[in-house]
Order: sequence, then C-alpha cells, then structure tokens
Amino acid sequence: MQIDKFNPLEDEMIQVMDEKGEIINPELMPELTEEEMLHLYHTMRKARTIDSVALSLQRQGRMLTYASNLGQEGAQVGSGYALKETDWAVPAFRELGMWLIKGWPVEKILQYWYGSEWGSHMGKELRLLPISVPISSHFQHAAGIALASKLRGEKDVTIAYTGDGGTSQGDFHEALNFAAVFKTPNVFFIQNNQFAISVPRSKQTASKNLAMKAIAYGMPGIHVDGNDIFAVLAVTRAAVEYARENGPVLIEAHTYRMGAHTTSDDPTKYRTDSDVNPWKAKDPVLRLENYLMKKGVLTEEDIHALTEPLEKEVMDAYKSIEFSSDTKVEEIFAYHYEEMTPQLQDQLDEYQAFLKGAESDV
Amino acid sequence: MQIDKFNPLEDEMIQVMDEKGEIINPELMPELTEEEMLHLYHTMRKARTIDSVALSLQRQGRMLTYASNLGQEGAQVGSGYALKETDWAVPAFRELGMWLIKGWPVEKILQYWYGSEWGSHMGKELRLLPISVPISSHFQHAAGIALASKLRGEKDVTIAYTGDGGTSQGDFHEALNFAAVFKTPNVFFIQNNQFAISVPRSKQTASKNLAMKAIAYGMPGIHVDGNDIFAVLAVTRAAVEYARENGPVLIEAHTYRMGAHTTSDDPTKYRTDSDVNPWKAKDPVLRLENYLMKKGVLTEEDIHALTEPLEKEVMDAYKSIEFSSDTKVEEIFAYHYEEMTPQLQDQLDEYQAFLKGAESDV
Amino acid sequence: MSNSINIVQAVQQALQNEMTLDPTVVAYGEDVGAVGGVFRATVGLQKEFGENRVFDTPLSESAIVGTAVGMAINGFKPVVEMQFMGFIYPAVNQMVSHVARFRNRTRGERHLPMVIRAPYGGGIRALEHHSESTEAMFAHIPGLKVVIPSTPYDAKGLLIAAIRDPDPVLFLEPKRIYRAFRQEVPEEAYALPIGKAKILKEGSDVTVVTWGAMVPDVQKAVAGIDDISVEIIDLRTISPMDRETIVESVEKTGRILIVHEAAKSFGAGAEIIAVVNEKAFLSLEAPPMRLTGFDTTFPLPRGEEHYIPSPARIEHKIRELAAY
Amino acid sequence: MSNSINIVQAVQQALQNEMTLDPTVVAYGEDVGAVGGVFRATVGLQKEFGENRVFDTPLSESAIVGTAVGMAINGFKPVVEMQFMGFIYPAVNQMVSHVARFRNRTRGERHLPMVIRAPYGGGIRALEHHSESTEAMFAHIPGLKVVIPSTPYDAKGLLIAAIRDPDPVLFLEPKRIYRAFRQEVPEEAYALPIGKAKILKEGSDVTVVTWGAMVPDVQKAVAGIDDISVEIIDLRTISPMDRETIVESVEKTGRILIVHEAAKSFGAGAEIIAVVNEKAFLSLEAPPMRLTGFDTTFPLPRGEEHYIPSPARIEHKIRELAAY
Ligand SMILES: Cc1ncc(C[n+]2csc(CCOP(=O)(O)OP(=O)(O)O)c2C)c(N)n1
Ligand SMILES: Cc1ncc(C[n+]2csc(CCOP(=O)(O)OP(=O)(O)O)c2C)c(N)n1
Ligand SMILES: [Mg+2]
Ligand SMILES: [Mg+2]
Repeated sequence: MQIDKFNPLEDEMIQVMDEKGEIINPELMPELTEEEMLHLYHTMRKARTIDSVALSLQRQGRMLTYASNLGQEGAQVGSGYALKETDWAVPAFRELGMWLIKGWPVEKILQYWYGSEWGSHMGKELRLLPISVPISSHFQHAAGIALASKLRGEKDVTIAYTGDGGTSQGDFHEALNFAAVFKTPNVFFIQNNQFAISVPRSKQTASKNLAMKAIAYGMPGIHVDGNDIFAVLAVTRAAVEYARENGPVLIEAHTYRMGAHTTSDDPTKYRTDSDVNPWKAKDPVLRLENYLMKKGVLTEEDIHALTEPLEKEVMDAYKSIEFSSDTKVEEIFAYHYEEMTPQLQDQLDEYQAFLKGAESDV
Repeated sequence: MQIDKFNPLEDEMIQVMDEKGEIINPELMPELTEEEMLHLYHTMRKARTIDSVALSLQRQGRMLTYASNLGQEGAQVGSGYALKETDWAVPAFRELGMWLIKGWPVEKILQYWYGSEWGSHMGKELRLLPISVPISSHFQHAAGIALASKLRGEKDVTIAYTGDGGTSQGDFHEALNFAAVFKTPNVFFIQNNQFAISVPRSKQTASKNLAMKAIAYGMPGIHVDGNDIFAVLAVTRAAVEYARENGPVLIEAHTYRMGAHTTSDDPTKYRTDSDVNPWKAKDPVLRLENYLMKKGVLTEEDIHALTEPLEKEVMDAYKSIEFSSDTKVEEIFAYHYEEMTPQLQDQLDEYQAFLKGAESDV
Repeated sequence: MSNSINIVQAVQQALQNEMTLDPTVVAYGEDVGAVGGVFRATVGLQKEFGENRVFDTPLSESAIVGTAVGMAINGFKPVVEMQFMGFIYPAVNQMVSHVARFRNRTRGERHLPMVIRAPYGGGIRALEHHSESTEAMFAHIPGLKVVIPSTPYDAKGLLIAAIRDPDPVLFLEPKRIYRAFRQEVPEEAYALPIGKAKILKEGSDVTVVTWGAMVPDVQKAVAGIDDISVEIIDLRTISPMDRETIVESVEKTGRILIVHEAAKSFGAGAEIIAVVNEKAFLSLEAPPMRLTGFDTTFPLPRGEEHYIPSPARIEHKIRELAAY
Repeated sequence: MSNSINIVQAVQQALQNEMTLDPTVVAYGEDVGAVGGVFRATVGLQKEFGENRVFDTPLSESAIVGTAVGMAINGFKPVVEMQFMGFIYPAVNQMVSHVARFRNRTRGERHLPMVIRAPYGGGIRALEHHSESTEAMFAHIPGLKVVIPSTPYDAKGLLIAAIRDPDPVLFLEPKRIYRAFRQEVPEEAYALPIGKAKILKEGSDVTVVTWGAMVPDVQKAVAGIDDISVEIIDLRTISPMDRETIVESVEKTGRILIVHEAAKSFGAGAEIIAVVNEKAFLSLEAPPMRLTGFDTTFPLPRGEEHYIPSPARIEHKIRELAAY
C-alpha cells in the first residue's frame, strides 16, 4: 500500500474484511501466518476479558474508575501489531489491545486502574509510555521521542494514540506540525470512536473526516475501518514503514465506543440503542472470528474454550495486586526528584511522627 | 467570486493586478470608485509614512520597539477595506493599514508604540481590539466575538489576523475548529510575510501553502497575492460576505516583510539582499500607483505632493502624545477591577507616601 | 421560598436563576449541554434555555476560555466550565495573558464579565489530574479573582455574585463535598460579596483559616475539641483576600493555623502568614502554622488518604499550636 | 583559564561547555538556531554543533516543552528556550501535567533531564508580556525546580548544574541585567549546587533576601547605608528553597526583608515569610516585610519605572524595618 497515494479528501475508508469476515480487498490483506492470526484473535479476546472483568470488579467496588474498550479492540490490536519491538508507543488511555501487544503486564494494567502508580512502572524496555490523561498532550512527547530517534540516526517509529475529541486540542495541532517540519518517524493514530464523553463527532469538528486534517501539516492521512483488524494492521504497517523513512503519517480508525465513556458515565443520556445497535454487527472480534472459522483455523469449541482460562488469567492477575497495592507513605514522597528535597523530608517526617503518635494513642 | 469553489490544494494564488499595475484578472476586479481607490492609496501611503516616521523616531531614541509594516500595506489596507463599520477586527500586532481603515487614531497608534496603555483606549465603537502580543491567542477572541454576534442574530463579521508563524500555535487550531463547528461569521486572515522573526516559512510548517489548512476545519481556504490590493480586497470581500451567511473562511495573503521583525531585530543575520530584492518589484504601493497613473487619476506630482502633509500629520500626532504620555501612578492601579481591591489601595498608598517622602527629602 | 439542596445543585440553581434574569448569561464547556456536565452542575439548563445559551464545545480548554473573552467583549456574560481543575492548564495562557488583563490593557474601555468554573480538589478516588488544588497559582495573577465556596448557600450566592461581577472570576468548586450535605437555600437569586471571609465559629484561643472542601474537616476536628476555643474562618475568596477578618481574629487569638489541601510551599497559606505578619505581628503569641497537602503530586487513590489533612491531623495541629 | 563575561554570555558558555562534554545535550526553541536567540544566548552554537543539536522550531511553546519531554525520555538532555517568560503560558500544561510528574508517575522508572530557559523580568522598556516574573506559580508545582541566577558566575554554574540534573529545571534569566556587568568566570565547565542560597554580604541587623535582577539594586541600596548592618542573601534557587541559610540569618538579625520584582500577593516572598515563622519565630524582632512589584500587570514602558522597587525604595524599607 502506498500510504501517500491515499486521498483523505475523498472520504473513502480502507477495508480488507467485510462484516461477515469475507476478504473484500485481498490485495491489501496483510501477510500473517495462521499462528499470528490466532495470536491477534487471542489478544483481542484477552482485551475483552480484561474489560469485562474490570467492569464487574468495578461494580463490586473492587476497582475504581475504568474506561471500557469494548468495540475498539480491532483498532488497538491491529495497530499495535504493526510495530517492531524497538518502536515506541505513546497511548492516551483507551488502548488496552495495543498495551497487551506491546507487553504491559496485565497485572500492571489492572494495578493502574486500581489506583496505584506502580501500575505505570511497567518496564522501561517496553518502549511504552504510561497513560496520559490530559487529552492529546502526549502527542508532543511522541513527536519528541521520534525526533530523538531520528537525530541518533535510528529507525524506530513512535506511534501515538488519541481520540476524535483529542483532535480539537492545540497540542494535537502543534505536535503534528512539529513532526511534519522535522519529518520525524511518527504515526499519529486517531481512534475515532464517535464520542468524546457525550459530545458526538459531528460537534467536535466540521471536517468531513479526521484523516484529512493531515493536509494541514503536509503529511499523508489515511482513513481506515477501525473494526477491521486486517485493514488496521495493513494501513498501520504501511504507515509505520512510510514513517520510518519519510516522516509522519496520520491515521483515522473509524470505530465505535460500545460501552460507557468510563464507569462514571451514563451513555443513555446522550445516545439510544438504535444508535448503538448497527455497530454490533461490525464487532471486530466477531469479524475475525468469522474469518478464522471460515478459514478452518478456529472452531466454536476453541472459541468457548478460551473463555475460562482468559478469565482465570485476568482474575489471577487482579488478585496478585488487589491487596498489595496500597501506597506506602514514603512512596508518596520518594519519586519527585532523584534526591528528596529537605521540604519533602520534613513533611514526610512530620506526617510519620503523627502516624506514630496516633498509633500509640490507641 | 465563489469563495468555497477555490481549491487551496492546487497552490494557485489569486491575483487581479500584476506587478506593473495591469489588471490581469478583470472579472475579479472589485467594484471601486476612483475616489475609493485614491482613499486606499492614501491610506497605504499614510501607513508607510507612520512606519518611516516611527522608525526614525526610534533611531533618535524618541520611540520604543516598533514593528515595521513595510511591504504589507496591500494586505492590510485591502482586507480592512472589505469590512463594514459594524464588523469587528481582531489584530495581531502588524496590521497598521487595517488599523487606519478601521479608525484607530494615528496618535493613539503612536501612543501604543510609545509605551502607554492609553493608546489602546481607542474608542469602543471602532469594534477593533487592541494589539495582542501572545501569538494567535486572539484568534480565540475573534471566534467568541463572532459567536456572540451570531447568537444575537446579528450579521456582523469578525476578521482576525495572524502571521505565518501564528499558524503553528495551538490557539490557531482551536479557534478555527471552534469557529467551524459553530459556523461563526469569522474571516481568519494570515499575513504570510515569509518569516517569524528569523524562522522562514519553510521551517514553520510542511504544508505547501497555509490556505490549505482550512481543509482540516471543513472551511473554505483561499490563497491570495497579498501585495495586490485589488486581489486582497476582492477575496476578503467575498470571504466576508460568505462568512456573514455561512461560517468561517481562512485567507492566506502572500506577502513579504521588507523590514526587520521589529526595531530590536537585525534581519541581515538570516537573509540576504538577494532574498529581499525580488520583492521590491512587487511593492504593493508602487503597484497601485502604477495602476492609478495609467488610469490617469494620479500624477507623479500628486504622489510627491502627498509626502509632506502626511509626514506633518504623523509628526503632529506624535508630538501630541510625546510629552503627555507618562503614566500617572494611580493609573497603574486603577484599571484592574471595577473597584480597586484593598490590597491595591494599600500598595498605592504606600508607594505614594514614599514618593512624597522622597520629594520632601530633596 | 427556600429549598434544601447540596453544593452542586446550588451551582445549578445559581446558573438557572441568573440565566432567567439575564438573557446575556450563557453557559458552555465540555459535556455541559446534553448531559448537563460530568458532575451534573448544568443539568436541565440546555432543555430550559436552549442550545444557544447552553452548549457543548469541542475538547479545547483554551478555546473555551478564549472564546469567552470574545463573548464577554461582545455583550455576553459567559460562564464556562473546565471539566476538572486539572484540565485548566491549557487555558492558562488565555487566563494570564488576556482574561486578567483586558480592563487594564484598554484603560477601562473594555472589561470582561465572565466566570470560569472548575471543580477542584481530591479525595474522590479519581485518576491522575482529577484532584488538583492550585488556587495559589491563579491568585498570584493580578486581575483575576479566585472564589471557593464551601456550602450550598455560599456556592449559590457567590456564583451569582461572580456572574454579576463586571470582572472575571475563577470559581472553584469543592467537588469532594459537592453532594456531602444539604442546606436550606433561597430559591430566588441572591448575591454574596466577593472578597469577604466568613467567621463560622467564634473562638478566642486559636484562629483556623480554611476554605472549600477542608471546611467540614476543620469543623469536624474542632467539634472534638472542648478545651481550646477555636475560631474558624472560611476564607471563601482567595483573591482578593479578606485580610481584615483574618487580622482581627488573630489580634484576638494570637494564634493562627491555615489548613488547605493544596501543596504547602508557595501555597495560599504562605500569603496568609505574610499578611498576618505585616498586619498583626505584635499580636502573635505563637508561630503561624500551616497544615496542608504535601509538596507532592496528588497520589493515586491507593495513597490519597494520606494527602488531605484529616480531622485527626487538624486536631493534632490545633493542639500543637495552642500548646505553643 | 577564566574570561570576563556578562550573564548572557555565561548562559551561552554554559551551553557551549556542556554541549562539548555531553553529546546528548541539545538546544532548541524559537530563533535559537540561525540567529542565536533574540538575546543571543545561543549565538554561535548552531555553527559549532550543527543543526541536529541546535535548531529553530515552529512558533509553539507547548510543542517546544512537550517534545523536550519526549527527547528526554529517549536519551537526550534538551535545553529549550522560551523566548520570554511571558510566552511560557502556552507550555504550562506540559510543565504542570507532565514535566513535573514523569518521575513520580512511573515510580522512578522514567525521569526527565531537561531544562526550560526563559528570560524573565521587566525594566527593559518592552511591549506587554515581555516583563513577567511569575516564578511563584512554578515554584508551587511539586516536581519542578526553579532557579534564578544573578551573576555571570552563578548563571554559568547553575545552568550547567541544571543541565546535569536528572530532573527538570526551570531556569529563569534576569534579562534586565543580561549585559549589565562582567565578571571573571572560568572558561571550563563547573557546576554550582541547586538549592543553595548565597550570602553576598554578611550583616547583623537586617536580612535582605532577594534574587535575580533585584540583586544589584539591593546591593546599590545597601551600599548607601552605613548605619545599619545588612546581610544580603541571593536566593538563587526559588524551589527547593534553601531555608537553612535564610533561617540562620534571621536567627542572627531578627529582621528580614524580601525584595522581589514579581507581584506581591501570593509571591515567593510570602513563602519565605512563612518559613521564617515556622523555623525562626522566636528570633523575630520585627515583622518580616516585603518590598515587591505591585499586584498589577507590569506597566508599559511609560509607567514601568514605578513598578520595580528602586534602590531608594529598598533603602527606605530597610530603614523602616531596622527602626521597627
Ligand atoms: C485536557 C483535558 N480536558 C478534559 C479531559 C476530560 N476528558 C477525559 S476523556 C474526554 C473525552 C475524550 O474523547 P476522545 O478524545 O474522543 O477519546 P475517547 O474517550 O472517546 O476514547 C474528556 C473530555 C481531559 N482528560 N483532558
Ligand atoms: C506565544 C508567543 N511566543 C513568542 C512570541 C515572540 N514573538 C513575537 S512576534 C514573533 C514571530 C511572529 O511571526 P508571524 O506570526 O509570522 O508574524 P510576523 O512577525 O511575521 O508578522 C515571535 C516569535 C510571542 N509574541 N508570543
Ligand atoms: Mg472518542
Ligand atoms: Mg510572519
């Protein structure tokens, strides 16, 4: 695929596999062994399992705010799989499938959402940044990481994720402009899931699609069916290879947030079942399932057989952090500077003295 | 001219009059009486006079930092003249020709550059905002003013100016996006004078032109020869009328900053005479002069006859503020809130007591 | 007529009242329209006043504040919402460079009747950036007023005052106690003076100055103290600060403790201590003290219990001060 | 070997030294490349080290700081320039939300060796937004260090220390005295400790704490005072503040005046007063005093002479304090 020949103005969308799992665009079908396909499928299922376990734990009061990924696994796993191990990934906060591919340990992911900074102590060598909450601010980091790679003459690509809402932020603009000027090896990946909390895509921006925003920066832009994992993988692979040699690319993956924004959100306030239902047929997991079943590498039985071990794996991961994640007092102070300042030391000492006193009062 | 039929992707540039003052695109020639043309010419000359007087005063130490407009009078006067009296204008800091059209009194303009806040007390009814120094931050104000007009059902348009450098700021992006979503009556006018201080346009952004950035917002964008006052007027008139009914438009006026960035800048550090010279032939004032002379409404004599009265007018304006612009102590405190806070009152009192004491010490 | 409402309802009611009385008042921000805000502070307003007066914006805080500047210049009184105080920072340039400056820049020719609302503070077991208390950063900016209510009654009266104020007000809402308790509040519009602190409890031994979500914690702490007579001042306006009320109290008690949730160093507590030194030095019988958040990032939920001074710590500190 | 250089040359030399010693040091920002910065603080560096190590960026401060975060994560030590402190505000979100937090967010796994340089302060007859001193806003942010030198020697040694610091430093340069005087400074690289104030002059009656461009003004004022023994402390690091040096001095003098250019309320002077109260209350013989900029926007040039405390006002205030 020649990424810079795509015309984002035409508002077409790249697809490889239709909703029934038929390959409709074989020339774009990414090269994948059966094993790899099963790995992708497995990862999507794992993401979905984490999602549902986390949501149910949250309902039980055993988990804090959680942002569901339901329906976006294709965009996440597909794009993540296009990366080499030495490539960097800079997420927003809704990229579970990519995190799994990139290697963020499940227990660490859960520990993050469970409310501990240790969740983001994930292994530097993963070349994965922690979650960035302030929308699109991390796009600047991605541009900087890529510039660093380029200045050292290395060929690593940095992919960064944001949402449809994220395209409205000034940082989105500045990062893309900066990257294009310096021709940094970046892929900027928009998961257009049609909502920014309650604000629909149509009220977020007046451009016909989000991929065409690339034109403002003189970089290629490409629009892909985000629920079609093969299309996402094909497009992201092409983009990554383009970026490695030439400079940044913008991808818009067309998808849908099937669940609430987070566990604090009630989507019935701003959308109806009839908005959501058509998207059920486009489910990225079902689609790959259909394809693999037709291909004969996956059976109904296999599908069901996965459920329990995945749930167990995730629950085990959760249990490994559930009662061991309370923050120690010193930890609150210890990581602000290489050496604690005298101010911090004083404050820590005073607080610990208070705690000791309170204890001995009992 | 149908503003939304222009294709900014094609990198063409709208021209009406060539460098010799010939009308090469008569169907776009704006309707103007001879009187109006002479008014435009006169205003450009006045702008140029203010510029040269201010620069020479600055060299004499009688004026502070000053930002020259030399070479950009066509873009400034032409765009300003497209506005109705009730339209709003939101400048950056290099829009002298527009200010004159909009009615900012010359002595007030000079008073601003002379270093007094009173220069920005210019008459609310002008619907002209004061200079905004933080690059492109005022684009947000322009979007808000226009939204206010629209919400009241009024048809006033708000034009906002920035430079080529200004297109890199996050605020540029957010304002355009916001305006396009709400279809506010805005014209966003970029004076692309090829430099942001020392940084050339080519290092500012990788897009082929700046007008095409409009595509990212779903608004029309148009690229015009900024040194061709007729083209600028025609395009801006069309844009203003489009904006009045439909929503925002982006204009890029291609021009050149003939002088230094400001009096603190030394452009020989980053460009050569051979960069600058070709632009001398494109001078917007000469171009209109040639046209008017050919048309027989302006003679060499008229041209020279203007010099002295303009210089006198500007110098008189300057003299009217030169020795009367020192800030009174109370003024520093009086305009932060409708009522001075007790803190401010205390600080003022203490300072005035000090001043009195110091005086009586003498 | 009065109604029994909590703080977030008081905010909503203030908006509802003022929008009814003044057609130039508009409210906007992220998710404030259709769903009525993530905390429901604008709930029902879009339905009542229409999409021209209550609307959602693109996700861009600088645009929200920056367009409010333009709206205010052109005849409206915008009340904009920052979804959390942790997301106000993209708008800081607009606030410092323009919101705070238009009146002075134009020597009074233009002024900005606008309000920036933001829920602030921690203790709600939220993700990073959802627990900020950086009122001191904004209080330092000449031309900005910073208001923080602690009760439904004050929230309503101060927000109405902020909306009516011809100058910009940063209105920080204590989200930890948004729904903590109800209070009888007039249904009609009323305004309370900005810049006036409130003595919640008179006392003669120790003055405690606090604000926002810390107020109930201080009250709880003091409720457990029989042997020391504590005066509690709810500052209500951070800037311009009501120095008089504080100074008069310290002249009486000779002892002052400031309790705030924000980080200690360079926080608003420091300014209060400076003021007390300047205006009531000779009355001081003990060093003014601060009990505040640590000089650290607000911890994620598994550590957050340590950050905000608890009633027990407040009591302990009051005793330390009284014993000095 | 030493050379006689002014502050802006010291900044340039610090960069030159460190870029020579450490290939991961890069410098960028608006106009820092070809022309060497609007104040020429990076002059000659692009020529010497090439466009890969010294370069101009698009006009976007948030990108300059935000990409520096990425560069620091990926092996570089970026030293970025904000053209004026008045233009730092678009980058505040990056500074507060990320620069200050990466180490803590990742429990030490990632840290950011980066420096943000910005000329600060007024008195150069400049346009609006070119005269800002808002060090207190940044000092309040946990995770940021804020350094302000006042001499060529300190500027060089502290900037080198900032570059070598594994954590982010906001390095504010006193532009009013960029070229005010020269000092003999070693040509080689050397580092001075961040977080340490310097006693410029010992004295026993009054302590004056100041920093940056106010230092020479304080020195001038004190030079005219024979009858009071003034100790002058140059704070040098605003955060983390060297409380020890201040407290020891006040224990000796019993009197302290803080002189800064920033607005008074919620400024760094307040924190110093709070610290002195907390640590040296019983030594205080007079109320700690502040002489600072007004709580106003920095006036345009025709009024700016009034804003910055003059040596005459400083002397007057020292006398007031001594006479208390
Ligand atoms: C700067 C900033 N403003 C507001 C928020 C609150 N917020 C969190 S997620 C979100 C919506 C994001 O929408 P989008 O970018 O489309 O991502 P999605 O949630 O759909 O994945 C908002 C407004 C934030 N995190 N950061
Ligand atoms: C936010 C911000 N950053 C930096 C500056 C300093 N500065 C003033 S003008 C200028 C260049 C502006 O370039 P451009 O937008 O092309 O306008 P021009 O000067 O060419 O008219 C810069 C960097 C500023 N005023 N505001
Ligand atoms: Mg979305
Ligand atoms: Mg320019």
